Amino acid sequence: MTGTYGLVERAIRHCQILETVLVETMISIVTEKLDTQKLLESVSSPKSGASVLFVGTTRQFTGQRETTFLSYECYREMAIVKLQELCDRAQEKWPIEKCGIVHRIGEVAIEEASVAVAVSSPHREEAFQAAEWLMERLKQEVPIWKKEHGVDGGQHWVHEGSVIEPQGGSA
Amino acid sequence: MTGTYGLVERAIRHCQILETVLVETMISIVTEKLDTQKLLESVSSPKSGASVLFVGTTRQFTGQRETTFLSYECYREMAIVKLQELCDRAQEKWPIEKCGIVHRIGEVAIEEASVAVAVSSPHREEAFQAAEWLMERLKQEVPIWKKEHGVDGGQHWVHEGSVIEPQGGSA
Amino acid sequence: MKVRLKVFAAAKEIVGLGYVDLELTDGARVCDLKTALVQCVPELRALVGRSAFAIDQRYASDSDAISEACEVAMIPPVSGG
Amino acid sequence: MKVRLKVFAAAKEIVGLGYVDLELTDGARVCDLKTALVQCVPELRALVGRSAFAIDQRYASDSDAISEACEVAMIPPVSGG
Repeated sequence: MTGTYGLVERAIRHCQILETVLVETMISIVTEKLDTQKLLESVSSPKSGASVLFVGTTRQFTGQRETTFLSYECYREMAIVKLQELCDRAQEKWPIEKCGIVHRIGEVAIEEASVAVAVSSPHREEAFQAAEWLMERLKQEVPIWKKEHGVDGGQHWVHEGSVIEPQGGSA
Repeated sequence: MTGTYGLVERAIRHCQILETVLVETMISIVTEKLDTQKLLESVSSPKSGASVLFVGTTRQFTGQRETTFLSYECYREMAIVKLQELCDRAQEKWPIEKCGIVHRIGEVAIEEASVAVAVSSPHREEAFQAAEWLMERLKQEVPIWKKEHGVDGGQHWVHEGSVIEPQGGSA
Repeated sequence: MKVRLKVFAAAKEIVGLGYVDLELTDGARVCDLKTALVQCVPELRALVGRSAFAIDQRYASDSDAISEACEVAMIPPVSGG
Repeated sequence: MKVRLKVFAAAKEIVGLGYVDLELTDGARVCDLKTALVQCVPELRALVGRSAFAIDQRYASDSDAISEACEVAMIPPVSGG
């Protein structure tokens, strides 16, 4: 199972007890459909009064261009490290309770979810801010790539971003 | 069923075909547990690339004060009208695809959801902004009241807000 | 005219019922209704000062006129969410 | 020293494989690796200019040194989410 593989890897990297990691932060890269409900439940806490779940889905039209499906590739080892690092940084920046990120790779059909971020916090402002920040940083820093497959049979990798600075710009 | 009652009522008020309302906007006030997944699915659209789900839950501690559970009461007819009005205003303010709001009334235990707002849009910024705005306006304008039940057996209605201006301050 | 005012939350607890029946003169406005309400239930005085009122499910001003056919409600500061 | 550079997305399609084996002088830095890479696979020139490089799963600067034990990767502009 891909999700478990990611978690185990993180546990080793961060030299933490596996159980703690599982309880604290759900970070995974999966090939099957995203379970957004499970992610939302993973941030539940009696200390929080607000949870924000963001879900990125495959959009059919971008202007006049029609997409058939998207496919994603990742540098798994580094992506897991970066996702965990983003969650750690969010925890430092805001008084949030819990957060988690799951990203799907492989083919993702129209309306299906490619990424989900969940954040819980005592009050709603921090949950909104942290979720939006996590998505923005994920799109800038995490080594995952999207390929668009168009109705005309054409396909291309999306490499629109600017060059990533070392340390991933801790803005 | 409470949810259906609310929807039917809205259909009559807005003089729209019932089917259209069901497809467009999920607005309901329920007494059972909130089905946040169903709300999230209700905003799914091939035209959207982002969905934001906000969930408000009962928090155990507010400073030193410990809450056992919350209970909610509403002026149902007007609350439904106001929730629909907020969704309409959000649709005017931002290029969002779909949105929906469900609120639970009666007793809501620690960690359980009292309210959920979902918004989908082509790009993520509008979904975040509209969801946050909907929650802020809901807390200012919609005739729903919260009662806190403390561990000491004490209970009180939360009436902290300022006086509501006519037309509900379309800020 | 007779008007049945809906009351909620703390107001409902004070009244002990979900409504208050009030006798108003024809052409009465929201401000007249408030006066009649406080005369009828003096314990509501403080909360009335902090509450909004609605006519037919719309927030109303003090100067808005009330008719017998209206649905009138007292809306203490709301706290949903 | 021999270094196996991981490549992804468009770079992987250009190379036709998930890695490129490069021969670098001892003490080589990221900038030297880029030069060797473009010599080895000229079609990558444009993308190399727009890509980041990572050593042991951390973004690296041109001046960072590479050793044979390192995991080295070319990271074209990312587009997750």
